[in-house]
Amino acid sequence: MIKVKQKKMDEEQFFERRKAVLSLWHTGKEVDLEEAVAYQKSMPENKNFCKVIQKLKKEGKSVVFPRAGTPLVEDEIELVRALYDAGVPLLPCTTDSYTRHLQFEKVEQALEESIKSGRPKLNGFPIINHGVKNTRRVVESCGAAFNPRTSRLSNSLVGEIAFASGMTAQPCSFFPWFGSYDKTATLEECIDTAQYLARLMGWYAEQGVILTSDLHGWLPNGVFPISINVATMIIEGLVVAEQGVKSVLPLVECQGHLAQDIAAIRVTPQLLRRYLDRFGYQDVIIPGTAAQQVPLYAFPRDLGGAFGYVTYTCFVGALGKAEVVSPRSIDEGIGVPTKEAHVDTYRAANWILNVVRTQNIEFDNEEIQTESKILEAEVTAILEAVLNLGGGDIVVGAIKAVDAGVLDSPFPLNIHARDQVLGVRDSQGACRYVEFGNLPIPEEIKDFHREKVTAREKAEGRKMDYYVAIDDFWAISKGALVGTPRQ
Amino acid sequence: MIKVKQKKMDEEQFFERRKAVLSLWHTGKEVDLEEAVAYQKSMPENKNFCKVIQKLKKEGKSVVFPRAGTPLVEDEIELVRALYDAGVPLLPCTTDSYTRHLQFEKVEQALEESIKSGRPKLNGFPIINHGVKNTRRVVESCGAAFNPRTSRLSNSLVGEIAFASGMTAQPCSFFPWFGSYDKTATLEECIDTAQYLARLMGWYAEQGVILTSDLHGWLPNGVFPISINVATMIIEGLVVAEQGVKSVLPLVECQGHLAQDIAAIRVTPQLLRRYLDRFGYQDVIIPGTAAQQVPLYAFPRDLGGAFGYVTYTCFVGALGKAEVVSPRSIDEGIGVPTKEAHVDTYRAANWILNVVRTQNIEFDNEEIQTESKILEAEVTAILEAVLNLGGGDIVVGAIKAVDAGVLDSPFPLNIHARDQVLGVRDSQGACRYVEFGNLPIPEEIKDFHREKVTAREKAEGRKMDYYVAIDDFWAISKGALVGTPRQ
Amino acid sequence: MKKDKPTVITGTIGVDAHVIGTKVLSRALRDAGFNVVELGALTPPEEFIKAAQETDADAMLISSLYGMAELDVRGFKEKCIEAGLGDVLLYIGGILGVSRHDFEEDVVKFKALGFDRVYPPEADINAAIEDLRADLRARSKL
Amino acid sequence: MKKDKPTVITGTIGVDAHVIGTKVLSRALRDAGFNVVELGALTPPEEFIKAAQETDADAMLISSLYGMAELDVRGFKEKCIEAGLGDVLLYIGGILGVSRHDFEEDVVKFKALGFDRVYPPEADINAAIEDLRADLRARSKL
Ligand code: B12
Ligand code: B12
Repeated sequence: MIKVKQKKMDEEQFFERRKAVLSLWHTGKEVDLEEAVAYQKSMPENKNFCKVIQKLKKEGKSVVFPRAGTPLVEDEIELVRALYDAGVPLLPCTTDSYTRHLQFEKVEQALEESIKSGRPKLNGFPIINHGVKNTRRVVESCGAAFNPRTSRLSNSLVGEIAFASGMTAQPCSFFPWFGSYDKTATLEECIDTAQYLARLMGWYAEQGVILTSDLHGWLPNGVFPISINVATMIIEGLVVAEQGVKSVLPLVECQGHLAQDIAAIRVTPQLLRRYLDRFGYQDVIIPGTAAQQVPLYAFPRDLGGAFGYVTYTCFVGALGKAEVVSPRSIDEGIGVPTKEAHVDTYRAANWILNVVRTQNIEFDNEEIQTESKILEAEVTAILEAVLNLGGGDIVVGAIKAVDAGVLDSPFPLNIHARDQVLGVRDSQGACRYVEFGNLPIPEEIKDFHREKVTAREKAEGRKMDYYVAIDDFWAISKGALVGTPRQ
Repeated sequence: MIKVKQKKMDEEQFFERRKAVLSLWHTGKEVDLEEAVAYQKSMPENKNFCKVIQKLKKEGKSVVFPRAGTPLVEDEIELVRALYDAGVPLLPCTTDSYTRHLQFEKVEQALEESIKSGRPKLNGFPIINHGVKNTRRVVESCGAAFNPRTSRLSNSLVGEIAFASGMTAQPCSFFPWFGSYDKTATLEECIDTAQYLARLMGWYAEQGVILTSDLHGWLPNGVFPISINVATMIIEGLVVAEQGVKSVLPLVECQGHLAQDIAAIRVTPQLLRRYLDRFGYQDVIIPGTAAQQVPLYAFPRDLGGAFGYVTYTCFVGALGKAEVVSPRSIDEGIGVPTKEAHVDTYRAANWILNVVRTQNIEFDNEEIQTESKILEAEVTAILEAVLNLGGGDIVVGAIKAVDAGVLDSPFPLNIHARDQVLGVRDSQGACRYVEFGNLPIPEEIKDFHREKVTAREKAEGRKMDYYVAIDDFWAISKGALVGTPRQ
Repeated sequence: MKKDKPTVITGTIGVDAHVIGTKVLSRALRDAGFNVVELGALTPPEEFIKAAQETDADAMLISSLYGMAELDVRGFKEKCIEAGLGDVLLYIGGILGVSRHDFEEDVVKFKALGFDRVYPPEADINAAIEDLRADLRARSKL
Repeated sequence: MKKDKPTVITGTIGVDAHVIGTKVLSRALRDAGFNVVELGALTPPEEFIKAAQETDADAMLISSLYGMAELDVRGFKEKCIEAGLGDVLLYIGGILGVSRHDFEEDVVKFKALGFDRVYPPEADINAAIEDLRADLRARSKL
């Protein structure tokens, strides 16, 4: 029996749940909602994620949104300042893995060891252990708008502390949790968790503070067409809108094929708008579009390759006129990036974004048109199938769709996913389906994919299967878009 | 009285001049033409510049052609091997400045000091001092095809030694000498020098060895529309073709505005072909097109900016489908690049070239069309004016055109250039004329430039003059395309 | 005891969610003829031990990408010994530290923590499978 | 002797062809009210000395970008003294060494070679002009 529905949580129920959330760790006590609203309202526009992006859109600019977090407050301040000074007006606050799993005692221990050894022993900023007062110091240390990144278990408390500390955005994306971070949680549980944070953001919105939820969708854990990701992103958008979120930012995963990536950057916000409007969320703002370097492929470990991949993504994002571009750092394949690696990365990224956007380049061609049509048709078919399954309730539909394999993605971490689908690149590097599983892709579009896959099969004289998918997965780290057999 | 004409040197005269060339330094004695032809013919196709590029064209690939030279033979071997292993099949051999000025004794001294101090004391490879035997060791040390780079005074002897050592290309470009390297030489002297090397390459061609001359044209010493550069490149092509050169490679200077750069990459070889054919050089091959990062602008000195600029140029070159792309190294703004800097640069470049060319992206838009038309109209107008001045003789015409300012370029080093022209960028970063001097640009095209310049004038509220030209000159090194006033 | 089809345990340890590598590794081991008990991502150390006991495993091939492996495997070898698994081969691979560092440091560190073999990022799995066969043969288990 | 319009010599020394910087510098000096004798690129040391003698110059602002300045200016200060120009200020700027190196090394090196001031790559010319004024004032030449 599916209990979670597409329905706004009533205030009472919300505040009841809230008690449990805040009691997860003692810093929960530092959150005072009234005071937090006042604090939020006292902040200038450059601290608000939504407003910063709206302004970028108006001015036709693109900026970098990186990924960064380091355990100690003073180091984190140094890091965010360095990034801000390197021209980054939107900053994340990436939490560490222990925080993500509510292992706060372990965090304390690791913080101590980090101090002692002079080396970071956590892979992010433990915002919950640091609490509101300390986190405000980070937020106030530079002129950027902040957006914390964490995963399911800690999402609610991280949000409480982040917003009270002056951060103004946070993903309520339940599909990445399901597909990539949480092994045993059901989609229903993931949605339930996301609804809490969305309701909290809705509450802030009722008090006049617009917080933004960036939407991620089910990450394609491998080389895989982007339509499942976009469809699930739209599902997330509808779910958070129902809870009262007033600003959503679609985050488009760039997988390296320029025509596909530009098509996705253009089509995704259009489709998101269409579905938001259809269900009555006309007042939800889409301040802009974020294009991100898909966080999944093995990254080049050599300096040249790393800069090649980073700048390429920025080039695609800027040609697509995304307001926000998120490349990985040049240290992605190596480990948590050093401050210098961050700065060098974002300097390169800004060089590209600035130079490309100045030119206001119009870029369109047949491939982009084709990929746009394919993407739109696939996403629409998937969403309609989901709505059908749910009898009009998108939440119920999504939960059933995952069970039925109508929503599916390769290499999932979660034990409840079907894992019956697979993608490879075609000879030009576009992502195509080889195994459709139960995905409700229209037959003529399936034929399109089959044709492309067959063409590569012929060109390379080998079957397009799991092994090719793995070769393609490694390609980008080896300086290519299309994989070749590994020796 | 102009003595140099567009006329093939007769063999006798050529061999007479040759004596003087070879006697410039004792290693001239090492050149044995018969043996050199046999040596050239014994080399595989991958050693021939022309053939390598023809193959790239057929396969739809782009490769990097870097710039590199270090004084000691063993270091040079290490360097070219590292580059070749990083995926660079076309290699330069950049000579040092003393070689360029025939100061061979100083070279000897600097070589000794380089050995003693363990640090390079010359900014390139002194090919003349090293002679044929040593240089062959470099050529044979890896699978690349070689192309030496030097300047006027040493051009003839460098060519003699290079071709005898198995190198298969060399610029006979007299305009860069005139505009950027040689302070007092007249254009006539420069052409006279170039004709010698072209005649030598013609001689090799008669024996069945195709050597390639890359054409550079008058470098725009600053932000300046590319038409003078393209027109003078075509003049160079006609001049070397007359001397018997059978393969010419246009080298297009990318100045950072995508539509202009792509237009130039496309239009230049077309126009070159048209003029070669018109004057009867139908058998001269244009194996492909080289796109190079203009070697003139101050380069970003920070690692991120340097990679940004390098990779950007590679995108543009790859989108333009140039077979050869020449970025500067990431150390460009710092000093002669280290081996590591070279390798990192070309890894990044190859990442981009490979990924972009795999996709076979069709890219066209209104701006590219417009810039193509403007460029074609300007180049044609300039060339017709030059031919008129010369009464049909392109050499005579070019010499008179420089005197008349019909050929002119800003910031020339040469005292004989008029220096009455100036360029700035428009608000989108395209290069436009502000001072036309005596350039024979058609009136309606002048209006086009004026409009664009006025638009920027209005947008920025300042006059577009010399100071803006300087700001624009520095822009790219500061992470922008369009300059802002320096504090 | 010699086995036709040795049993190996795979998974990422602790709260590491990077599942792709261990999935790929597991399939390769299966293709190479091993009996693979695939625990997947986010596997607590205790579960590795339990699985090894239950399946009489010959080796554990542990992955960790997220940089915090050191904290996760402290005392693991000792617990294995306590559980009577002193003889089970322990391999670990992935990205074993946070931030830029020298892989050789990892080798020293994790060998001291009781691992038989330590693999660098992007390790070649075919070579690793050869190592495994050699080690099993040396212990007369193959 | 105090002058209204001090005379300065500019140019790149030796066989350095990088003319743009010295052109820009010359124009800025002129804009700032100096009398500029612009020798342009590729100027042999002897020519600098000749020009300074002929124009009774107060300073030479020498550029070198191509990395071989050290070899070009060896003995230059001594020749200036011989020529009775011991009192003429000597400035140098540009890219003073080949390949990556620390600018502080250049300062030490070129000061030892007799230069009064040494400027890093991309030096701010307005600041340099201020330096020049201060140095001239200190010598009661402005
Ligand atoms: C994909 C990815 C993700 C995906 C994971 C999807 C999934 N569920 O699997 C997502 C987006 C969810 C993710 C999340 C996070 N990630 Co992550 N991620 C990556 C990335 C890009 C690639 C990893 C990968 O899949 N490689 C490809 C697979 C096939 O290779 P592999 O895992 O290396 O395994 C191969 C070999 O190494 C070998 N091998 C592996 N294990 C073993 C064991 C043995 C015994 C042997 C013999 C061989 C062997 O065989 C495998 C097959 O060939 C890497 C960076 C990189 N390497 O490029 C970062 C990276 C691992 N992630 C990192 C981090 C910090 C995180 C997060 C904490 C925060 C965040 N960035 O969101 C969370 C962590 C969540 C958690 N609790 O663990 C860091 C780790 C930092 C460090 N070690 O210093 C990295 C290095 C990125 C970075 N530079 O910051 N990540
Ligand atoms: C443009 C350029 C060229 C053009 C020059 C055109 C011309 N005739 O002027 C061309 C293409 C011809 C060229 C040729 C060569 N170049 Co070149 N070139 C450059 C480049 C890209 C920019 C130089 C420039 O014009 N900067 C802009 C001007 C406005 O700035 P500036 O000269 O630095 O001057 C400013 C300040 O420094 C200051 N300043 C300068 N001098 C002084 C003096 C004083 C007293 C003061 C106070 C201030 C001051 O004021 C100026 C105005 O703001 C540089 C790399 C870079 N820096 O990005 C390489 C560079 C200088 N070139 C280099 C080399 C090696 C060469 C060549 C030998 C080989 C080659 N690459 O072709 C030949 C040399 C020919 C020769 N005989 O000298 C190297 C030098 C290596 C080193 N030092 O280790 C560099 C650094 C590139 C590299 N990394 O390899 N080059």
